[in-house]
Amino acid sequence: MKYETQAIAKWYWFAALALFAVQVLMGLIAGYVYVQPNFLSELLPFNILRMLHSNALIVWLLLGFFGAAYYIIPEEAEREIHSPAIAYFQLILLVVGTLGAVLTYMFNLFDGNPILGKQGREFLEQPLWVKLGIVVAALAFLYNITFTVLAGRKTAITNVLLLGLWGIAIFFLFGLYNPANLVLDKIYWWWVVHLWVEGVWELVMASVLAFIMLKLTGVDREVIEKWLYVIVATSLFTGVLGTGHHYYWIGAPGYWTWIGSIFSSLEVIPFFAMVVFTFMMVWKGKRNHPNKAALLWALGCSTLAFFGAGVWGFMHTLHPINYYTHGTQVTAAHGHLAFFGAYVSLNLAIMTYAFPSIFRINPYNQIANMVSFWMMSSAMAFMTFVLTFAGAVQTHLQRVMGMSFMEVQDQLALFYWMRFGAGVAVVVGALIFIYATIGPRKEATGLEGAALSPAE
Amino acid sequence: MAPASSRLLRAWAYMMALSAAAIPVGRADDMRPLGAALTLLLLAATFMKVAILMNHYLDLRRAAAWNRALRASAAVLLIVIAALSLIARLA
Amino acid sequence: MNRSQTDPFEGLPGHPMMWILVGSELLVFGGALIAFSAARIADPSGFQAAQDHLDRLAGLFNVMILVTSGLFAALAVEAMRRDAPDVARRHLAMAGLLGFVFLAAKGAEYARHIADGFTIDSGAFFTLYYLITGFHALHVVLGIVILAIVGRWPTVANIESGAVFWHMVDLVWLLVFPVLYLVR
Amino acid sequence: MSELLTKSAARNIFYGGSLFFFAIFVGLVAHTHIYARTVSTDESKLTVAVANGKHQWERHACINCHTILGEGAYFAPELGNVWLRYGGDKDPKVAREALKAWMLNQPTGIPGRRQMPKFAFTEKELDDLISFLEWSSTIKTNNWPPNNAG
Repeated sequence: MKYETQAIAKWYWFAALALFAVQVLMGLIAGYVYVQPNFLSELLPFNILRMLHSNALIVWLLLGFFGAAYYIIPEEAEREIHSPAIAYFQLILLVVGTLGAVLTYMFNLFDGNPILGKQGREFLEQPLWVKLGIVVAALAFLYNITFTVLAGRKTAITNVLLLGLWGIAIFFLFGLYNPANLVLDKIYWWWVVHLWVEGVWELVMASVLAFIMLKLTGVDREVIEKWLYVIVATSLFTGVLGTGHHYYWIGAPGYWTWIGSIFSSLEVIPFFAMVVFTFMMVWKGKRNHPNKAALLWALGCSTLAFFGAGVWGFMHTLHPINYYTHGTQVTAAHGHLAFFGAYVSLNLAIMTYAFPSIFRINPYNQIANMVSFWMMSSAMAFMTFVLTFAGAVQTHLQRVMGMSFMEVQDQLALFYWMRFGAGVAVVVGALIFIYATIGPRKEATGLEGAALSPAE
Repeated sequence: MAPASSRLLRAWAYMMALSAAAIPVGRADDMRPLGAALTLLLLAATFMKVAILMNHYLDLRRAAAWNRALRASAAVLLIVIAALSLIARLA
Repeated sequence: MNRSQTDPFEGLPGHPMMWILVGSELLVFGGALIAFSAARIADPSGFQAAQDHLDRLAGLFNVMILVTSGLFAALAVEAMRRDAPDVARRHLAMAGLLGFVFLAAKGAEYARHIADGFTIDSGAFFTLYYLITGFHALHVVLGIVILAIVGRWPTVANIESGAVFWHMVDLVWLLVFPVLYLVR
Repeated sequence: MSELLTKSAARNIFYGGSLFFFAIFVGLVAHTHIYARTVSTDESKLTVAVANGKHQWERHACINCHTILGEGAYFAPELGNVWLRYGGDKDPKVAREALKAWMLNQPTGIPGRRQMPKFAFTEKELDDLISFLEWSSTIKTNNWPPNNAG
C-alpha cells in the first residue's frame, strides 16, 4: 500500500465479506428448502430467502467493486483519494440502505408502501428509499473517484474502471422505471440486469484483473493495457446487442431471436480472451510474487468465468434451444457458475491480493486461502453440473413431454440433495476464506526469507 | 502511375469481372433456380473475390500468416454456407 | 508504431484495435450468414419465393459500387504512404461518395420492398434480410463517418485504419450478396 | 509520442465501436418499445385493475418463487400462462374462482410439498392480481412456452 487512502478499501471489504457470509448462508437455507420444503415455510418463506440471497450477492459484489476502486485508483492515478470523508459517507449510506432492505424483507415492513415497502421486481426489490440512497451513494462515489483520476495519472486501467463504474450507476437508473405494461417493464429491467453483468461489470472485471496481473506478474504495462482494450472492446461489441437473448420470449419482436443468438454466441470471446490473457501474463511474467493465493484466485476467476458465463451461457443461448430451456434449472446452473466465476472470484482475488498490503504484513494464511479456493470452486462446479442435469431432465419432462411443473420437480429431488451438499461445501469454503483473509493475523508460513514487497 | 496503384487497378478489374460473372453464374438476371454446380461455382467466384480483396485492398500480403488465416476462415464460412444450401435443396 | 518482435498484429495495416473491431464484425456477419443458410433448411420454398422479390441486379450494382469505392480507399492509403495527403483525401472523398451511392441504391430497394408490403415481420427470410443488410448499411454509414474522420487527420496509421474498416464493409457485402440474393 | 497516439487511438476505436453498437441497440429498443405497446400487448385492456394487480404481484415478491414469461425464481410454476392452464380462455369465471380458492388455501402445510405463503389479500387485491395474470396470458411471446406446463 503506497497511499494512505487505499485503506478505505478495507472497510468496504469488511462489509462485503459480512454480506458474503449472509449470501451463502441464505443460499444454503434456500437450497435446504428445496429438499425439505416445510422448513421455515411460515417464518421465512422461500421468496424472502431468495431475495436475501440474491440481493446480498449483488450488494456485496458492488461493495467489493467500490473497495477495489478505492484500492486501485490511488495507485494508478498516483494520488490520494479526493475525499476520504465522502468515501466513508458513501459506505455508511450503503450499509444503512442494506440493513434497511434486509429488515424490510425479513419483517415485511411498510407492506405496500410505495416509498418504504419492498418493490418486488427480481433483484430490484429494494424499497424506493434504498434505491435512491444507492443513487446518492453512487453519485458521491463517482464524484470522488472521477476527481481523483482527473487530478492524477490517467492509465488504461483507470479509464476502463471508471467507464465501468459510470455505466453501473447510469444503467441502475433504469431500475427506477417501472411501467404497468409488463413487457415494457421487462425490456428496461434487462437494461439494468444484462447491461450490468454482461456489459459494464465486465469492464470492472477486466480492469481489476489487469491491475492484479500488472502487480503479480511484472509484465510491462504496455502489454497489459493492450490486452485490456482488446477484452473490453470485444465484451461491449458483443454484449450490448447480446441483450437480445433476453428479448426472445417477453413480447419483443421476433428479430431479437436472431440478434440475440448471433451476438450472444460471441459473448464467449471476451471471456476466452481473459483466460488467454491471465495465463499468458503469468507464463511470460518475470516476477515471482509471493502472494500465490491471489494468483490462484485471479487465474481461477478467468477460468471459471469462461466456463460459467461463456460456455454455460452459450450452451442455451441459441433461440431454438432456449425455447425449451428458458426458465429451467439450466438457467440456475449458468447463473451460479457465472456469478461465482466472474464476480465472486474477482472480488476474492483482489481482496486476497490487497488485504496483506493494507495490513502491511506478509501474505498470510495462504494455505487456508488456497484451500478455500479449491473447496468453493469445486463445490460450485459440482453444483453447476448437478443443476445442469436437473435442468436437462426438467426440460425434457416439462417442455417436451408436457408434465406439470410440480410433478417434474418431484423427479429432481436427488439433484437438489446433491446441490445442497455442494452448498454446504461452499459455505465452509467461504468461512475459511473470511478467516484466512481477515481472521487473526500471523506471519506467513513457508515464505520465510522471500523478498516480500507487499506494496506491489 | 505508381506500380502499387496499377496493381490495385488490376485487382479492381478482376473483382469487377468476377462480380459481373454473377449474371451468368448466379443467374442474376432471371428467376430460374440455381443448380448445385452453379451454386458451388458462384461461391467459388465469391471466394476468389474475397481473396483478392484481402490480398490487395486490405494489403495482407505484408502479413502472410493473417492472410492465410483470414482466407481460410472465409473458405470455411463459404463451405459451411454451401453445405447448408445444398442440404436445403434436398429438404 | 512501436511493436515488439512477438507482436501478433505484426504486418497488419492500421491500428491493431481496428482489427479487433473488424474481427468482431466478421464473426457477426459470418454467424448471421450461417444462421440465414441454416434457417433456409426449415423452409426452402418459402425462402425461394421471398428471394424472388429481391432485385438481384440492384444487389450486384451495389457490389460493383463497393468494389470501386474500395479501390479508392486503397489508393488513398497508397497516396498517404507516398506522403501525398491531398491526393489521399480526394480518394477518400470519392470512396465516401460511392458509399452514399450504395446507401441510395439500398434505400431505393428498401422502399420498393416496403411498397410491396415486405417488412421485417414478413417471415424468416425478410427478418434476416433486413437485419443483415440493415446492419451492413449502418456499417456503411459508420464507414463514411470514419473516412471523414481519418480524412480530417490524415496520418498513414489513421488512413490505414479507416481503409481497413471500409474494406471490411466491402468484404461483407461480397459475401452477403451471393448468399442472400442468388443462392437458391 | 507515437505510444501516446497508439493508446488514444485504441481508446477512440473502443469508444467509437461501443457507441456504434449501443446506438443500434437503442434504435432497436425504441422500435421494440412501440411494438410492445401496439403489437405484442393490448394496452386498451391494461386497466387500472391490471396495473394494480401488477403492483400486488410485486408487493408480495411473487417472482422470487415463480417465473413469469420464464423469468424469476425456478421454485414454483410459471405464471405467464397460468390463466390458460386454468382454462381462463374458455371459462373465465371458473378459472378466476379456482385461482382465488387456490391462493386463499395457502399454505397447504402438507409435509414434503413446497409451501406458498399466506398473503393478506383483500378481495379486490386478489381480483386485480388475477386480472394481471389474465392480461399477461395475452402477451404475444413468439409462442413461448412450448406447452401448457409452462
